[in-house]
Amino acid sequence: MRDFIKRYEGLYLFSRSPAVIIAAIVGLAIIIGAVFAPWIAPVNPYDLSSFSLMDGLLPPVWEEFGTERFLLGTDDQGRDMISSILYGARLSLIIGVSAMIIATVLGVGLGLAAGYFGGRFDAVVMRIADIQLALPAILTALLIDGIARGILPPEVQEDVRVAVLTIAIALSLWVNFARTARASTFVQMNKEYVQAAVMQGQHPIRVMFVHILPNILGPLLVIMTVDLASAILLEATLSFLGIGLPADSPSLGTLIRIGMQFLLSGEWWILWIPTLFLVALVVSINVVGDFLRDVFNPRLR
Amino acid sequence: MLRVENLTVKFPSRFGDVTAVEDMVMSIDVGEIHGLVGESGAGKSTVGAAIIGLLQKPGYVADGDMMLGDTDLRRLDRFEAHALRGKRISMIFQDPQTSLNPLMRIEDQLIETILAHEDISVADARTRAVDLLDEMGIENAAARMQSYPHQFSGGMRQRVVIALALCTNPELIIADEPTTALDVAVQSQVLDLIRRLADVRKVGFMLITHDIGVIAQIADTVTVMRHGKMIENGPTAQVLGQPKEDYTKQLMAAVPPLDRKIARFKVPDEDGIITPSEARGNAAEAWLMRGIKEDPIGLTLDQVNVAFPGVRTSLWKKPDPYVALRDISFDVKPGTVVGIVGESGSGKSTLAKTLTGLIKPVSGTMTMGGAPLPGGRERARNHPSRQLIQMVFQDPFSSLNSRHRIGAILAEPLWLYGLETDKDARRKLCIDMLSLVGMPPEAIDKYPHQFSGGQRQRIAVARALLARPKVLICDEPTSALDVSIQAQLLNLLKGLQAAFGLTVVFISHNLSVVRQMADDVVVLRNGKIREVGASETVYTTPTADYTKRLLALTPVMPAAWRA
Amino acid sequence: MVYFIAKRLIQSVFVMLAVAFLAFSLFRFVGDPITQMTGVETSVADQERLREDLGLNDPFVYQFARFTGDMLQGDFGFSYRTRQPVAEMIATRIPATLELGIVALLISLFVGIPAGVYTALRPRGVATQAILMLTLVGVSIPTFVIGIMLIFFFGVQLGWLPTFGRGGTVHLGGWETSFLTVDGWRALILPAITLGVYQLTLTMRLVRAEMMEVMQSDYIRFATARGVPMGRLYFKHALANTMVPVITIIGLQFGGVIAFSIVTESVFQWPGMGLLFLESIRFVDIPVMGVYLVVIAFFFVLVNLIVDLLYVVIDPRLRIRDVS
Amino acid sequence: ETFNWASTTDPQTMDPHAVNSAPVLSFLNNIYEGLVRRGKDMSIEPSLATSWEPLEGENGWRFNLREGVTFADGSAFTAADVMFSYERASNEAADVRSWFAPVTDVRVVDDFTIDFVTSAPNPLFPSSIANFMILDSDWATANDAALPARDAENFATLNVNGTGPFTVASRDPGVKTVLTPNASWWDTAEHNVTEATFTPIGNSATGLAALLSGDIDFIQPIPLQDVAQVESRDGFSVLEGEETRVIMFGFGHEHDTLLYSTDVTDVNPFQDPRVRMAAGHALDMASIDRVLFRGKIETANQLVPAGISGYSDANENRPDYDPERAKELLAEAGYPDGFTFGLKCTNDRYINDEALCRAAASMFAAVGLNAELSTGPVRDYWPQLREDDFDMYLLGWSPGTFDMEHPIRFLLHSQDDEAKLGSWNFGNYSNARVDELLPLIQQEIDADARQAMIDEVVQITQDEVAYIPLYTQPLIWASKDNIDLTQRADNFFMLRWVTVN
Ligand SMILES: Nc1ncnc2c1ncn2[C@@H]1O[C@H](COP(=O)(O)OP(=O)(O)OP(=O)(O)O)[C@@H](O)[C@H]1O
Ligand SMILES: Nc1ncnc2c1ncn2[C@@H]1O[C@H](COP(=O)(O)OP(=O)(O)OP(=O)(O)O)[C@@H](O)[C@H]1O
Ligand SMILES: [Mg+2]
Ligand SMILES: [Mg+2]
Repeated sequence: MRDFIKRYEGLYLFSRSPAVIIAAIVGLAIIIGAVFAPWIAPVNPYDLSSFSLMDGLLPPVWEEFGTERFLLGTDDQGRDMISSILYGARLSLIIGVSAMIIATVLGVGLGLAAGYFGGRFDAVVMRIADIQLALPAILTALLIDGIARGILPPEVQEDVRVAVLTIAIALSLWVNFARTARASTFVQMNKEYVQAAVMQGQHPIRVMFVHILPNILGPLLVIMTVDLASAILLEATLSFLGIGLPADSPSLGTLIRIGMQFLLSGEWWILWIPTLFLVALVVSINVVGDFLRDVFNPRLR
Repeated sequence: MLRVENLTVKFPSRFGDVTAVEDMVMSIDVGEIHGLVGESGAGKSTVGAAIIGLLQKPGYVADGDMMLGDTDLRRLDRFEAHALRGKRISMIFQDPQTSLNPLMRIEDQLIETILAHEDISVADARTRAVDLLDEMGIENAAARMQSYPHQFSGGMRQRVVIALALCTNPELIIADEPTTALDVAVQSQVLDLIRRLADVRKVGFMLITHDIGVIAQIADTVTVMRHGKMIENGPTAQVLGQPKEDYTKQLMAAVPPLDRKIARFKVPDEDGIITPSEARGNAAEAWLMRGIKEDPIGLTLDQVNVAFPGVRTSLWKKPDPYVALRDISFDVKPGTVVGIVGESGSGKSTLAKTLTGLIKPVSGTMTMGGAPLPGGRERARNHPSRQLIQMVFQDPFSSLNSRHRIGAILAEPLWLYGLETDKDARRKLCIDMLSLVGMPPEAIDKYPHQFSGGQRQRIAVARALLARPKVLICDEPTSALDVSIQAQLLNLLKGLQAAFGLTVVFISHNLSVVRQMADDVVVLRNGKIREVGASETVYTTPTADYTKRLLALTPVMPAAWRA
Repeated sequence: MVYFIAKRLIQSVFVMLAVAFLAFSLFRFVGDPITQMTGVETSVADQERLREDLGLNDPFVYQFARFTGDMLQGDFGFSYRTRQPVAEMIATRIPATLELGIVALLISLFVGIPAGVYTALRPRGVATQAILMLTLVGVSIPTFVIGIMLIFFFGVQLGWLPTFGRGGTVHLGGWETSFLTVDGWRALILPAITLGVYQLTLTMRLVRAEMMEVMQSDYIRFATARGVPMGRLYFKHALANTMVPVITIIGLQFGGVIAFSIVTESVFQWPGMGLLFLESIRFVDIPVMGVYLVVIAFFFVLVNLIVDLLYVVIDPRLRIRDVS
Repeated sequence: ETFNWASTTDPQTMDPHAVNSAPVLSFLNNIYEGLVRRGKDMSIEPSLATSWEPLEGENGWRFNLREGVTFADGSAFTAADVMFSYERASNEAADVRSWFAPVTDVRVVDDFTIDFVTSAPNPLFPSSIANFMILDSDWATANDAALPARDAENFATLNVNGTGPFTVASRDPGVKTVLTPNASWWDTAEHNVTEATFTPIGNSATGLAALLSGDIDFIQPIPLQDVAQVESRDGFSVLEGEETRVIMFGFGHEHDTLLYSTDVTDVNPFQDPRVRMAAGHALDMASIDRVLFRGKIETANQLVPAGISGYSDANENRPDYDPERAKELLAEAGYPDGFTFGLKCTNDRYINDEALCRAAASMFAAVGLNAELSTGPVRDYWPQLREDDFDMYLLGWSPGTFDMEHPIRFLLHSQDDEAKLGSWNFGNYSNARVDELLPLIQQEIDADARQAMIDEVVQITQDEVAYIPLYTQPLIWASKDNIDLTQRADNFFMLRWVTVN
């Protein structure tokens, strides 16, 4: 019985929060749309020959001059908005998720070790974290971008733009994980189960990852969702500042940056549809994140 | 003055309402100390919370009457209820450490409370506060009042808490385990204070505790609760001395006596625990026996000192180290139980951690079975003592990794020390070991949170045994448990120790418990040994003043009440 | 205390040096300053000579040593782009960024904290849900979109507030402030809101979470049990106890505020350091970028020191016992 | 009347010789003056020189200076100031010294006459120094600004003392600059501005908002796509014109292999003129005009737009949009299935540069030329081009001298570092005949003979498709209705032609 309660507690709460359900559905729909973009999207916006400038600036189907070929209209290049958005969300998610995973691995690893070993190692890690915090994300992105340009041969640079951006975003996010993991580890270190493991002579790696890690996953999971949202937004901001992705393989952020040019010109859909999409995605991730936070912190209910 | 009738409190949940308190009946007179006892989860705190109107959400009072004098406590609206709190009913919580707002001076908290209920000037309120603290026995109250809570000791803080509860002259104070967190000396002061207040000020007390000794010492009347229901109530001597109900009798039997050593405890039947007599654990027993190749091992400590880095107070001076253990020397004879007693902060846990290699002593030597036992990190991860010394920790809630299944927790030592290489064999052995400690085999696939504190401690014992240890260190293994469960665990430990010839270091602040367990006793205070000796000698003819005081202050129930 | 501050300051120098080093290694990748400095018709030989003059051909380590060496002597160099002293350029821009950052922070505090308290105390209220949802949407729209929308709505459509710049400013000694003119305040509103939205949400959520946690604590339960008035209970007892984590995060975020002011400043043509930095990137103005980063690191370190000192003010337990 | 205007970039310096960039020269033309100046139609007219004539017996020009002109601080203008300014501007520390590359000697004849001796006949010399601004020698030396600031600032970086119609009242670099009329200006003022404030606004949406909210009176430029919006609002008007800048694609002529190809790695197909021509035929300029540029561009067929001196009327055809022909040409050249290559573009340099390249890439793809597009900010673009890191690239070129000779010298002549020729011919297009014709064009005084030679160069380079000229960049300014101003083809904004009604 108690097993049941505990195990399905989250599900139960979930079933009683309509906002979370809606958010989860919206988020999931976007994610599915993004993942299966190559099969769902009417055209492939990365394939230059699949669209034509002649179709440029067509409004969504419900507007005057809209055509059914392009349900949500086209951008200034004649690209189908639906396809761009689906592929864009795909790229945004790829970047966001991988940045988040890299940040998690890096941050949790360092944070765990810092909390476990303490002392000088901890001090060094935390100073590195300070340095990272003092370097705004934009600068980190510039730095990584620059280094990649410096060391990689020109042919591959375009191909690694996504990776470069991902790493830059990950680097500006890992500190959150490191700090949280470290603080939680400190708490766990005083728990007797950890002392029992240490006392038995278990290897530090095992203690950290087998014993402590599962116990600090809760807060980390919350940060993961929050940071996924920030990663996606950060990518958009970097794109706005011109250090993001090239326009021919757009993420949602790049689409918005491009759309900004049409803020006043009457072609509202080029800006607002991707923006709406981004907002929906980020909001739903955040709502789910908040929900998880509540689930992991039963005292707050 | 307070009359509670047919009180029923429910906590709605997705499985329907959980009834925490059912048909509760009790009444408290002016100046009466009314004890409320019962095992953990019996509903004691819930009754108190219901009376003062601070039930945790989503709990609600489903039925019954609560009358304070002429006031119907159930009819009050939010604001009336809040106005009544402090003015007529106050409440004291268990932990004085956390009951005071750490960011406010004692003075401000007192004055604020007085002003909330009385229309007097700040100066008058301050005078009142000073008087009150004086009355509580805090010297130089006017000056000490300027302090923040963290600058007070635990006992003083609890006095401040009582002063706060008292400063508006309430008729009734609900004290929810007010002394559980205190050591005996302080506890006795606080209890005296409560007694005096009831007598002099005629304040009614509802004293919630599971310490029968405390109840016996000061309660006028007592109510025994179990599973949310009132079992028995009446004057203390009558209910506890001549219990009518079986449950009360069992409860009384489980209280360890301070004045003598008994062989076994009588324990109430508890669901889910198989008593060791009918346990199967034969295979596990055999496995353990096979491990006993040579004789039991003893430990010695010689001039062991442990220090922690102190707080830095100056930019240039190195901080003075804080010496937690000073010149500790004693022997643990092979196959015997050494009890270590002492008040909170005396260094008991530090000693345990030093023995297990978690802390490195700054000086001194330790040996195990004659061989030197390195301390701290110098003890290699594969040092034989890692296996031979095992420990059972104080807190059953944190000593098991809540994310691992019981099976994984138990199998870990087998795997780690290479005692059993086959996975299935490990599992079988674990199940059998569970039986040995009185746990059902299904437990192996569950998680720790699915067990009660007593059950978890059994699992912790099983984990320790599965390393085939020769030395078992128990650091307050029963302090988180209530008496009946404590009794079961002590029985279990005693049995195992005898059966396998384990050498045991048993740490507790509870003198009665140690007396039941130990062959020899070490009395610690402020990191120094005050007295060492054979247990019976120390208890009957203590030599150190400190030991005498400890023994004198420990609340006991009259021997006559013991069935 | 002295020991603590001294230790922090030493660590701070280390952090700033490291930032300077990282920053400096990044410059080589941003682009070629020379082509930005010279016109189309400048010959390659002339460019090469300029490069040599600026020491750009020296080994990297040497350049870095010179950069830090000069800086330690108080010489921050000259901008490649405008040839002005960098120290002066940054100094004239600092007030704009700081005032913007501070007002944004204040907005986030003065709106975020009450909102956090309210939503914590009425977790199921309609207003709470609305506030939570609204702020969520607020943080989900990229800052630059919010900024432009505000400009178009309040600046163009309604014509209430200026669309760019700092408006009227007054010189107070070396400090150019917009706090003393109506114009200055009007110009400050939109960018401060834009910059503050994210912080506001963060503050609100943090206060809310901490508040809900603190409300469960023993001392709040005890204060309730002895009838402390509700107002004092919420603000004096509960809120004060949420402040340690809250200022920690706010301190950490202040660095973020300054960094994110880059975006806000570029949208509002706000003449602060962030805008200067963006222009510097555009022109590969290495000295300006370098000093900017070190200044940012300095602020970050300073704010965190202040936060640490604030802990002590807020929480008596952290006051190191006086030497007795 | 007060007047507020905005543009995207702040002039980096107030020193007219320190930086040769359009924002600086445009801005300083309101403050300093040259010997000659350009009128509303770009024609050269007298300024500080009242007249000029070729030197007798040697190559060069004599300038007769205007008398009675004073600098803003009241000191008189003489030939000594011109001499001083020449020395200053041709110094190594000056970024504008290339203007004086042909000059071998300068002689002060008397206080109001000065001779510029050139190494060869140079008919274009007077117009090539229209932006050569004259500083007061005493002022500059007295303030330690005898040379342009190079790595540190000097007095002239922030302060001005010109003879022009306006002078700087206050300057806050990057934030705002306030100009007031120069009371002692020699010419009669056409404007009615009493105080003019310039603000740089980098973000185009913000700039537009500033205009629409009335915070500024005039902005240059505004994005193409917002023209309709501005025009539709009451009280605002848009000035549209053609800049002299021609946007084009260039090729890596001298590369033996493609850098970015995944399929053709052993040769460089762009060395075959047929392939280059195919690329030309692939581009649908009409759609680019309609969708990307909203009908606001003129296509280009050579490296300067019509109307610039030296423009070759004889060669007005550009490859028309003909994908079929493009495919044929590719097939002829041996690439029936096309090939992949790398296309480099800026994304912050020219109007809609990135969108243009994306559209072009898509059009190229339609005939089989699969472009790997890479766009980036201009700050690291030129270095990439200088390092030959491209297969095809985007370039915009505005003839600084407003003559066809300029692009021939910079873009068509083979690279020659010694002679400083072909310095922006990144792909090193090389044709012996073109190289031979350039000096002749430079020296020819006779207009017809000169034009004939230019026609030949244009003919050759069109046939060989040295570049694919695309269009002339449009020039779009916006202002409030009550402002009268003149838009000059070099995108210079002259306060002296502003009237506020
Ligand atoms: N907030 C709550 N939500 C749900 N159930 C609760 C809550 N608080 C108490 N209960 C239920 O009420 C019962 C009685 O709890 P209560 O805290 O009153 O016990 P107690 O006798 O004070 O125990 P202890 O000695 O451990 O303090 C428990 O079994 C518990 O399940
Ligand atoms: N890691 C540590 N650093 C500094 N001081 C410590 C540390 N661990 C323990 N101490 C101090 O050493 C003293 C002894 O602590 P210890 O935990 O051994 O006491 P104890 O007898 O087990 O008390 P309790 O009954 O409360 O568990 C205490 O005053 C404690 O403050
Ligand atoms: Mg309780
Ligand atoms: Mg202990």
